[in-house]
Amino acid sequence: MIGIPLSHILIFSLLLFAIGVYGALVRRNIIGILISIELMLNAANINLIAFSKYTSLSPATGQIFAIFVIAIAATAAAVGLAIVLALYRVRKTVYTDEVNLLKW
Amino acid sequence: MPILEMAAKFGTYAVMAVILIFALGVVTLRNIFHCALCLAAALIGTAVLYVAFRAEYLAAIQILLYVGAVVTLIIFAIMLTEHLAGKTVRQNNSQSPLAIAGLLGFVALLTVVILKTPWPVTQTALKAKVSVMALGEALMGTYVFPFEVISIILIAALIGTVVIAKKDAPEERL
Amino acid sequence: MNIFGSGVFQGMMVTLKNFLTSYFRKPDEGGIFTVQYPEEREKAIENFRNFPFLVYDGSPEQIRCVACGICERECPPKCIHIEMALDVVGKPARKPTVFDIDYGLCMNCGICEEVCPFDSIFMDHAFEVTAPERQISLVRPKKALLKSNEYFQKIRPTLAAVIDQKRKTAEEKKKAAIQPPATSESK
Amino acid sequence: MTKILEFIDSIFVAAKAWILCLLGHFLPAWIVVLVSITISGVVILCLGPVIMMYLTLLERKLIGRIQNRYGPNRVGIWGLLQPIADGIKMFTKEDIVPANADKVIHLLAPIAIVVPALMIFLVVPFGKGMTTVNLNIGLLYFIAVSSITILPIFMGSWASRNKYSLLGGMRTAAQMISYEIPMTLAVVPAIMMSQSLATNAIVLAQAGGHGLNWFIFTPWGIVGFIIFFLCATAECNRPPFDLPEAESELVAGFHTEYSGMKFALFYMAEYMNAFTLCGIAATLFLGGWQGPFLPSWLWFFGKTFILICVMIWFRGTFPRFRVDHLMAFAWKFLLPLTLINILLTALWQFTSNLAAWCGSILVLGISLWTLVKLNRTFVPEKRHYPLES
Amino acid sequence: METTEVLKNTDATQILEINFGPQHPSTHGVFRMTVQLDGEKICGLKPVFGYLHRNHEQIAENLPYAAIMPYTDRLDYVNALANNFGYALTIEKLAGFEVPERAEYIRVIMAELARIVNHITVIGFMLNDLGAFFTPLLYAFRERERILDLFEEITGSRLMNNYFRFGGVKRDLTNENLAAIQKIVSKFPAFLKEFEALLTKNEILCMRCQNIGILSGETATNAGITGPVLRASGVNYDIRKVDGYSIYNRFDFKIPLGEKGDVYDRFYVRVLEIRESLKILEQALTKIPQGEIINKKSLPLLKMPRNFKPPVGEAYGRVESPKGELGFYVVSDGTPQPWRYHVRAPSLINLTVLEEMCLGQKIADAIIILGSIDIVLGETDR
Repeated sequence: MIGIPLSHILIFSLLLFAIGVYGALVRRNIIGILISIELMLNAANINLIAFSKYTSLSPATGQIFAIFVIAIAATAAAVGLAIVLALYRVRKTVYTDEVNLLKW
Repeated sequence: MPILEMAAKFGTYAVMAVILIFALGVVTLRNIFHCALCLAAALIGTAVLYVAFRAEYLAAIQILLYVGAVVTLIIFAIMLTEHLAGKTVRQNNSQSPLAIAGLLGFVALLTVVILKTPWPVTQTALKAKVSVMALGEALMGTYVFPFEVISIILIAALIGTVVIAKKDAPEERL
Repeated sequence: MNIFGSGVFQGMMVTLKNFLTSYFRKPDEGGIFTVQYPEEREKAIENFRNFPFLVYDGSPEQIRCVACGICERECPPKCIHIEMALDVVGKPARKPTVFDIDYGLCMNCGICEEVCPFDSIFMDHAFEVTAPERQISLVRPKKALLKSNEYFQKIRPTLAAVIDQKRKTAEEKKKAAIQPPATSESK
Repeated sequence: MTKILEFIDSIFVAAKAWILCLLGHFLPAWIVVLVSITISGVVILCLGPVIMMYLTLLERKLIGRIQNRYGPNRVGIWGLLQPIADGIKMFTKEDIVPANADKVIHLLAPIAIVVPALMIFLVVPFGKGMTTVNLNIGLLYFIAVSSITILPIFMGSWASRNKYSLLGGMRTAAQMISYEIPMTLAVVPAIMMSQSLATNAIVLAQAGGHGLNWFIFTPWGIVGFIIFFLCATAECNRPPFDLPEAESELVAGFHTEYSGMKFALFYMAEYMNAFTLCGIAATLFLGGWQGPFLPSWLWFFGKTFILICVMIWFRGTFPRFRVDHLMAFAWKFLLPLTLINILLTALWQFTSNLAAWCGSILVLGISLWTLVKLNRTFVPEKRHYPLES
Repeated sequence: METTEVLKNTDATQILEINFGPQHPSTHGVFRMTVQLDGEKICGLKPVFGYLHRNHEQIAENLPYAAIMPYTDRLDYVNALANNFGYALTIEKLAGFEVPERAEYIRVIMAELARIVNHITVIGFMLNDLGAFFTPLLYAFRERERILDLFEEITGSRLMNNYFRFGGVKRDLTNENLAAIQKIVSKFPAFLKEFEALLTKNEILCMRCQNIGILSGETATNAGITGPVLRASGVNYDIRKVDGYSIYNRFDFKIPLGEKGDVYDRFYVRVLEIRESLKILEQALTKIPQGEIINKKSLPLLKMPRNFKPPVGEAYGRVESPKGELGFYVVSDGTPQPWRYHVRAPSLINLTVLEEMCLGQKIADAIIILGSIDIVLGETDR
């Protein structure tokens, strides 16, 4: 690990984040969007660990924030998927552009 | 054993590349089930990366929570909503060229910023190894308040999910 | 009141008992009762009936069957076929030339053994009847069905004894019937 | 005498060290490191399948004896070559892939299920100094890896496009998730008492008192062991929790559409899971490789062997749970019991042994009584059958 | 009902239609159920059978009366003696033969032994469906083998007995046979105790079987259900008591009734019925008189079955087979072959309520409910 400069890791997590954003913007399937959001949160996590490893004096803080981020991601996924299920039960579709009626 | 260090360095770069490929897979594949599996692979890849960062505890947590629970949840959702036949439908909406252009600009800007700023890298931190004991003390010591808040959020999400996903009782159906 | 896990625990004790007794007990008190078939065989049960066979006394020519056709008529699945033999003059000789049973059709119900007035057809013990291929027909010609009376006594001791006894008394009665007219003539 | 025992005890560790120093003479240092990693890797790779093969034979023999019949005894004396015969049969069997199945994932599922099963072997402490990789988060690694097995089962059931396997896949996932939580919580007391996650440290914490310091001889140890063992049987889909491949209902659950070598891989993963889970149960509660004078690895394999025989005994005796009973049993019965178990460990830690024993029996009695009262469905109803003329 | 129609009354995300096809490990024989599932819950079930139809009644109409007896073995192949008993009773009612005392006792003994064989087999297979990996089944088969060896000694074949004749039985019970029956009857309670210890109070079994597939007495009587399934719903109807055919009214035995009519009751009523049959066997073994075993008038029929021409008319004889009321309806027009021959199969009629019991239950229960009704496809499809 010693050989890798910090900037390489940051660029890597930036790319990962960009792919996540692209997925969220372009996907028609709601579950596809949720998956991309997971990817973005994951990229943020890598950044946290990299900074805690390379810069901060007490490396534990980075890891604890990463744990909190994972917990939040889990709750977001759970609630998001519950909404998707409820939507599917009523409208039988999972595609964002088909859910355009404000009332049903 | 300089060779082993060099091998480790290349190993890490290889893992990063693999993660990026799987991430691309997540975004572009047609069949949503394949996307979920690519996500799982990408997450396991980041767990391997954490091991390379000397954060084994977090790697285990990542596998346990992310791959074990979140991806399974996503797959459950896919199974419940996807018709067994799985008809091939256009997966991407029309804004993809616009999105790609915007993102490329965003990435270019940030890479310049990353390369320019002098990050305060301290040599001591590289050697330091975080033991699980230290993590436990920090979690229970300085960060006990966010720890409690997180548990409240988790319970709230739990109840919320159950209420939304529960089949409405017949009479108050819309 | 029995505690929550007691039923489950009892069940496990039963299987444990059977596991242990299978090592020590004799076959019918909970020991192992499997018979290693090709090497060891079950004790043959006398009254067991499988495919029918024809009985002859002495040599295959003295076949008991007189080709009367009762069993052919009474057989439920109609699997017996008999043709009467004609002697040199052309008169029906009381012997079958063709007597074949289609083992594929026969359901070994034992009715032919019951209705046969001449004690010539009985149910066999041989159950390992196989054919090399599916297509060849399972019709057994007369020569395959013929078995000696000694074989019949070997597989069915009690029944054979009764039948032989009956035939011997019938013989004496017939001989006695022939004798008296002869003695009456000689007087 | 003790010297010979010491020698036998560390025979494997000494053998590896000897090979390494032999190679060390004419190979550069870094290659020796690689060789040592490959040696332990190869040992696991061949240990896993061999254990699986002879577990299948052991199972068929034991179940045969429970049912008063011999197990397989035609291939080799006492059927010892039967696993090899099964292996050859599995190789030669035709590998059918259903027509509209998802080819890639259909192939990937069996591979993805064997990998975690093998990865758990890293953490199992076979003997003194014989844990393959002495991770300081050993147990957490074990729980994390055993939680991955849900994914390949999903892949297997979804890719074979068959209604039975889909139902089997959904049932397995629900069962695995709901039994993972009581299992993790049942492990918590053992970790607290040995103050470390590393499996080796847990075993060392149970040393001394010639065998009386094992965790199972404490109130919370017994409860923890029973819960852990039940969750272990549920985790590797063995009866009475073998719902996913319930022959009578779902034909063969998620591996209905697999044949030949792929089916063998599913089969191998199940048995290796059973072995490692029994190994971990022995490590956590039965004092791993602690034992008076026999070599340490013999103790470990002996204890795991006994636990596996108990699992096989379960298979021969119990009917199968239904899906909702399975879930209710995990969430409403085992989970509260594990939380109470953590209470018992606190009692054990801060009061004298005797007080802890009485206190815990009291607490256990009350909690069991209330739990049984709450879960009315588990208690069999009393029925009377009138005999009329 | 069609899937769309089912979809309306349940707000299920997707109705899954599954075929528990003729080729399935736990439908006792060739039987198909098309099941509509909402997740695990059953919202539609249609039994489909006929895969084992062998044209039994048409064959019987082209055969002389005595030649039909071996075919009746093939109806309910688990216990052939009950079928023989029914057919023999019907023809005796048609032709007016009396059956000598000793033959009546032999008939009752053989029928009760067949009932025990059937009940243990049913319990064994039902637990096999529950998932107990063949252990109770093999314990049951160990006892069943002993009785089947006895059948082989007496009737000539283990399953296809063909033992009853009009006006009596084909072969007499020798003293060794009686001693063997006595040995079996005396050793059976020990096996039953062990079997019950393994199963009756087993929590998992009770959880899986209690309050599942409840059949109320009233719907059972409306649907014409008979046998242990009806008695488990609490209705006291046993043909041995109602008709008192043959010499059953000389023995005192009780009829066990169930309380709720669920799968557990059907299982336990059969265990109690085995106990009652053992009681009958003990009484019959002590009171069996000497004498011939076939009616003088029908003796020549043994030799020349072809010219047996019963008087013109019809007869319906019924017997309490272990599955329910097994009836034979024979119309004769004076010729040696019956003009019309019909069998009332209890398995077929007990199957009509399968859907009503399974609605709302899970799939795993559908299999056990089917197992608890105890159908044999040979009898259902004829």
